[in-house]
Amino acid sequence: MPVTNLVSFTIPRVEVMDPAGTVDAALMPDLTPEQIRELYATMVTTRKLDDRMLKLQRQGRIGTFARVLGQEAAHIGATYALAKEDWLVPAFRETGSFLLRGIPPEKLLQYWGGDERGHDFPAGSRMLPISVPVGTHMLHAVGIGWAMKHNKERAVVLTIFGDGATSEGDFHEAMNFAAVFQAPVIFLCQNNQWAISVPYERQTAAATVAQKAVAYGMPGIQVDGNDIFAVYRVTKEAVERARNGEGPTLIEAHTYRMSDHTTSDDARRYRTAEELAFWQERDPLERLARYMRAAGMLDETAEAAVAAEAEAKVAGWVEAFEAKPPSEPEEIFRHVFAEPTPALVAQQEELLSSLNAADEGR
Amino acid sequence: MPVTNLVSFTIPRVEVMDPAGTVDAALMPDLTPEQIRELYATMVTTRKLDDRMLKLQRQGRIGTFARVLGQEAAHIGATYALAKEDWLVPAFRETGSFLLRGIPPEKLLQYWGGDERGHDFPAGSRMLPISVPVGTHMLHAVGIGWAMKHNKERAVVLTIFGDGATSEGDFHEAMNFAAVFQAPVIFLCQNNQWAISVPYERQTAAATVAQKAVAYGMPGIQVDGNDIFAVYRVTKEAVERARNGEGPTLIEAHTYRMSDHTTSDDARRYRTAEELAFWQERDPLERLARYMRAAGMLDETAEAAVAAEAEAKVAGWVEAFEAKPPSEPEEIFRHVFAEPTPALVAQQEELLSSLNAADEGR
Amino acid sequence: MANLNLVEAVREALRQEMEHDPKVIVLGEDVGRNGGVFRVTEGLFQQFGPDRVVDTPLAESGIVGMAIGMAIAGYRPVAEIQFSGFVYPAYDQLVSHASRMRNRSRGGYTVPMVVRMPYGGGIRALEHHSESMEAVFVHVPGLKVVIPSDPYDAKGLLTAAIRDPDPVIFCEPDRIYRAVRMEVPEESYTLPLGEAKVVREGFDLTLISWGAHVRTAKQAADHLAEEGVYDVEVIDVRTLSPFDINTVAASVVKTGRAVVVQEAPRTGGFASEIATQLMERAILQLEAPVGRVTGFDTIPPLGRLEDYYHPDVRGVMRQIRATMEF
Amino acid sequence: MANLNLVEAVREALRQEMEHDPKVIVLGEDVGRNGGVFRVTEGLFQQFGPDRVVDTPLAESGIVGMAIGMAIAGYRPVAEIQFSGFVYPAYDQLVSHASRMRNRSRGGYTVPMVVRMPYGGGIRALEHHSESMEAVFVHVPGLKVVIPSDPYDAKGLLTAAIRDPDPVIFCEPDRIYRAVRMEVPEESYTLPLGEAKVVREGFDLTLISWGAHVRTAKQAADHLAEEGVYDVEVIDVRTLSPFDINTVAASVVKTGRAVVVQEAPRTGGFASEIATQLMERAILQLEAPVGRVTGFDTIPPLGRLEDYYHPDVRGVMRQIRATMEF
Ligand SMILES: Cc1ncc(C[n+]2csc(CCOP(=O)(O)OP(=O)(O)O)c2C)c(N)n1
Ligand SMILES: Cc1ncc(C[n+]2csc(CCOP(=O)(O)OP(=O)(O)O)c2C)c(N)n1
Ligand SMILES: [Mg+2]
Ligand SMILES: [Mg+2]
Repeated sequence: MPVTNLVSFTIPRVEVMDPAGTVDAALMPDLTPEQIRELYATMVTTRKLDDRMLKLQRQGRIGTFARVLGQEAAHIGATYALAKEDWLVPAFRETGSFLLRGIPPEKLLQYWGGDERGHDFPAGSRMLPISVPVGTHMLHAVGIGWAMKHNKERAVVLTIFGDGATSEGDFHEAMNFAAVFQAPVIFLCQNNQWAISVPYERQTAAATVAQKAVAYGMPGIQVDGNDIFAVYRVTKEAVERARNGEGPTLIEAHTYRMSDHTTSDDARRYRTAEELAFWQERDPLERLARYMRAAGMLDETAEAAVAAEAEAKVAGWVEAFEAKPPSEPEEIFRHVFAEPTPALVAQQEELLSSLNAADEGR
Repeated sequence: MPVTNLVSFTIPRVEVMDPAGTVDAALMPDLTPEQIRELYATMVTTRKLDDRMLKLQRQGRIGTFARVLGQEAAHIGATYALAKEDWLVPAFRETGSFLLRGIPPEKLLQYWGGDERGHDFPAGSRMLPISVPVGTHMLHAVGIGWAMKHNKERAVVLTIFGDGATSEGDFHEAMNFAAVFQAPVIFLCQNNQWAISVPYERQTAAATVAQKAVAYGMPGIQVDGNDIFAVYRVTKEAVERARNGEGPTLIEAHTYRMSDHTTSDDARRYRTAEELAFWQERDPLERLARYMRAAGMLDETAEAAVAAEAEAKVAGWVEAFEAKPPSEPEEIFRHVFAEPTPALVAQQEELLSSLNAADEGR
Repeated sequence: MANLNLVEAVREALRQEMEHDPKVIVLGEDVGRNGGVFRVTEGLFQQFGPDRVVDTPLAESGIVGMAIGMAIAGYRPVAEIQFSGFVYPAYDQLVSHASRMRNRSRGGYTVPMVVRMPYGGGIRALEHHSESMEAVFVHVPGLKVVIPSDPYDAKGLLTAAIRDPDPVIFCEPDRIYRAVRMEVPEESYTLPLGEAKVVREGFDLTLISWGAHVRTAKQAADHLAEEGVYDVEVIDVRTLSPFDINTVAASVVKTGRAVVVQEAPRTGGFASEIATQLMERAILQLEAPVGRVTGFDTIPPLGRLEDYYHPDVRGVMRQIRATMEF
Repeated sequence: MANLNLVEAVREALRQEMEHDPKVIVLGEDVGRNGGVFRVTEGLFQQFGPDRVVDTPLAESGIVGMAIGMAIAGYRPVAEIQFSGFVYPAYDQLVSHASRMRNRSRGGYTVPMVVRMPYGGGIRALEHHSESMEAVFVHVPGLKVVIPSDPYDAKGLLTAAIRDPDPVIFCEPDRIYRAVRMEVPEESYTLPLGEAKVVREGFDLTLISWGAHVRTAKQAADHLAEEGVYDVEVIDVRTLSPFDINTVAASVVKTGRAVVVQEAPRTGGFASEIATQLMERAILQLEAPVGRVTGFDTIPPLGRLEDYYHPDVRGVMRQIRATMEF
């Protein structure tokens, strides 16, 4: 009788490609060279866009935004595991996912540029807008997942969030609801080791994010988040399980935020150059390039071509962004409700007539 | 490299006394016969009080309240592990804990009777008032625990809550904060299998509440909650760890709510008679009595004496409760702030003068 | 016609909307097998099954957050919060997401969701079971707030709320859940959100309320009429957001005086918004300041002192006299 | 005297209170090593160490809930919420516990806690970083709400808030964090909670505001004075709860007219409460309805349209003229 072992759990970690770019053939996911090239191009383009956005921000052409430098494998690898009918419910550090989900990237620039029209996504994109309140959006993923299941649609939902987000109560409620309702949701934590200035060890006393799945009776797994093959493989498996009615999964992509938190932050205030250097050696993009070079999929010419194409795309997006007409003041009132209330109609009238009055000098 | 096992966890269950009252000597906690008698008397008195409160409620002399029938071992065993300087942060189903913490029980009647003066506890009782919003009070325990540690007081905090409470975001935040700050807090879940009409399996997909500790890097342990020796032992160990600076523990006391949820509920709407019967056989009070009888600590005379003493006490409390003078209307304004604001002074004046006017017929 | 109380009228609206639209889903704590702690959803679980009447874990933010996702994906969730005093954990989801998803996505994603909750005091309940904090929802752009005062309105307004393309907070005054019965059409019908109702005509003063205290107001008006002193017009606001100032102001232009009855704490309650808008619209017709009969700026007391806290007929009559004699 | 901006004044108050009382603890997200995202707590971690300046996990309900416990146990926690738009997860702890622990325990347990937060728009920030929802705190019995408008007040009011025996919501208008510098006494001082301040005397109209828009109001008043048209009295409310109606009403009795400037959405904002109380106190002296210059009942727009949303000097002048010409 006395002390018995009730239940036991083990949390695995999956790595497919080491920092030198060598892969474990047994674990290598089923990706065609074409697909690998697409992943690579997406990562390159994402990084170029990220760089360009930093410049735009420094020039005052867009506002504060969250860079993704170093996290390309984590969110791109995961997003790539989705089918078109699947949903993506992002946080705010998933620039690469926008590219994969077919959101015109000039819209992303427009949004970070302080214009909410950037969030007017093409119909059917099945990607929710950026969600700023940390940790709150995973519940929406659960509701959508519940709906997909109820609808018998076989579509799944991927939701992405940071390590800091795991501390919010809504993370807990989302995980618990997903498990209780066996909703087809993949919870992908980009554990980039920092929530602004708070390091992982002060965010939680748990050795891993993945083990938080135990609390919900859900599978939890850690993956090398700078290894795009591993991320893709593990996410794809979770997607398939969810699609087959086997419920949700928590994936911890163990990665690193190589940039400041946002363009308003200065990470040197709270972390060491050594730490950064350690992770720079594990750069996910360079790692994939090493693999591709060894596999004969990438030579200097191809590398330059991908880079040039990415540059050109980014330049085109910036141009398209800057060509957007300015927003009209009425835009403020346009989407409060489906039908504006009488008060809103009156207030819009008030604004417009005051602007007219101002034009007329009074 | 590939798939490695990162971390492993095992959740133990502790039982000391079986339903027949036979104990495992190796695990039997260090309790004098005196103490065992005290525990027994507290359980008996709690049950009598609970019964009497039901009658008072049916007679309209108190309002809706939460019975504790079947859960006496869980909360009494745990509370008994505290020293006087330790804190108790209860939910609303811990009648026995009031007795052990020295809160005059007529106050409990007064509170459930709709008079907040029942919550005016004796100075230094270090027990917080009943907390109705489910799952919210554990954070207060963490704050108090943080304070005890900061103060170098070596006092610990026991907080008690139900299985339903584990679904609230605040449970998660409390557990996480406690672990990050290594606060001396014991989280005791009275898993009574139901949250009103929602059974444990629909509350969470986790096989045990205890395993939720894994998410926070905290020890988690399940205990037979109808076995007062096991509950006491496990809690006492957690108390000692906390007191020695070894941080928080989650304890799941696996028990059963033998009554309706509250006096407003009818459990027959959602659960079977068989289930109830199963648990009635595991009644915690009868189990302790069996042990004591076998150990020669309880015979019919002693049993009757304890019962009579309990009856007398309860009768005294009811009398004391009914002798309380009615509350004055000013009581509404008395404790909004330390100093009433001018608006409150004016509003109280308004109320009193309207009552005077009413007395004078207008 | 059926003779229904407010609980039954709400249930009828839910049942008919669930029959009418397979996307309508009821979810919340104990709403399923148990039929809700006030028995509002009784029988729905049996009729529609556990996939349409969903018992959830005990987590209000979870309930509302999940409902937001369901709504985005094309469902019409009707979430129940067990008491309005427990809605605060969901306040973030309501303010930060439900109310702004349409705006954030420029109309791409919308949240046609209803959050129902028993509301208000007067039932000798435990702490947190007697709150009337409607004002903290009315102030949130992008939320609608509806509070019915009788079974007929409850059915029509809830049906409209469920069909509304935007999120609606639907407060049900539990004090009158079973207090009144009235004839309610058996067939489904809607009442527009955003229209106040004149429930009693009069010429001397406009008495404005919503929820349970429309009854208090009517009783006060009736008493004064019986006494032959004042002829009071009573208006039921019904939807606090959008607020129908036109109906209210037209009445006050006619009567020249107004009193608002509100159970919520005085400071920052919706009565203040009404008073302010009346001043803006009708200061020249106002012969006295708009009177307020409200709860105090205190925690609502437990049962023993509760009656001192709530507006009552005598208090309303007293304020009417004061406003008339100003 | 030291020449400080608002950030520095708040920091000075924190530092001096921490020196003065070892029970004062600063906690929140990034308040420690990083010194807060606005650098308000810069240097405190270095001076007082990680046990007094506590970086917490990312969870607002956790921060406030834990602070409540600390306060109950005899500490004086000063919690920072990174932006007021992220306080909603903590709303339940504030409404259900912080505000009522004293009442619930009949004075046995109290919550001498301050919750500080950058507040309001005007800094071209992301979504949820421009909110002014003070009204949802003002309506909660048992909470105090303080919003300073300049460095001198910020220091004195925060010091008073920390010493106050009850929970205080302290909103810091980030728009003016660094906009003004002024002479601030080096030594510690308190300003009473519950006293409004006449910041400019005048006879024609009373212009009432709080936080960042006291500045807008003063500028409007100055313009009108320069133009020689109207002599406007400007009042800074400073503490919305408790609200000093006496000072405000006395001014309006003198001027006969009032305009309130508020950044928050119009419906249900604190301006409505002020207008209502003014009507109650001074209807016979009011020569026009109390005017409101407010945000719209919309989601605060992102940076590009933000200026259309906020009250500005021209809009305030326009409303003053309208109220004068009524
Ligand atoms: C509810 C809430 N609190 C605080 C913030 C401010 N904030 C923005 S991002 C951030 C850190 C997020 O950390 P993490 O979840 O690890 O994501 P990361 O930024 O590392 O991608 C904070 C505190 C917020 N946006 N929402
Ligand atoms: C936040 C909140 N939501 C809902 C309720 C209503 N309610 C009171 S007790 C209860 C069930 C609690 O279940 P559990 O935590 O298991 O405790 P038990 O009643 O079984 O002791 C509910 C839903 C509440 N009091 N607080
Ligand atoms: Mg992070
Ligand atoms: Mg339970």
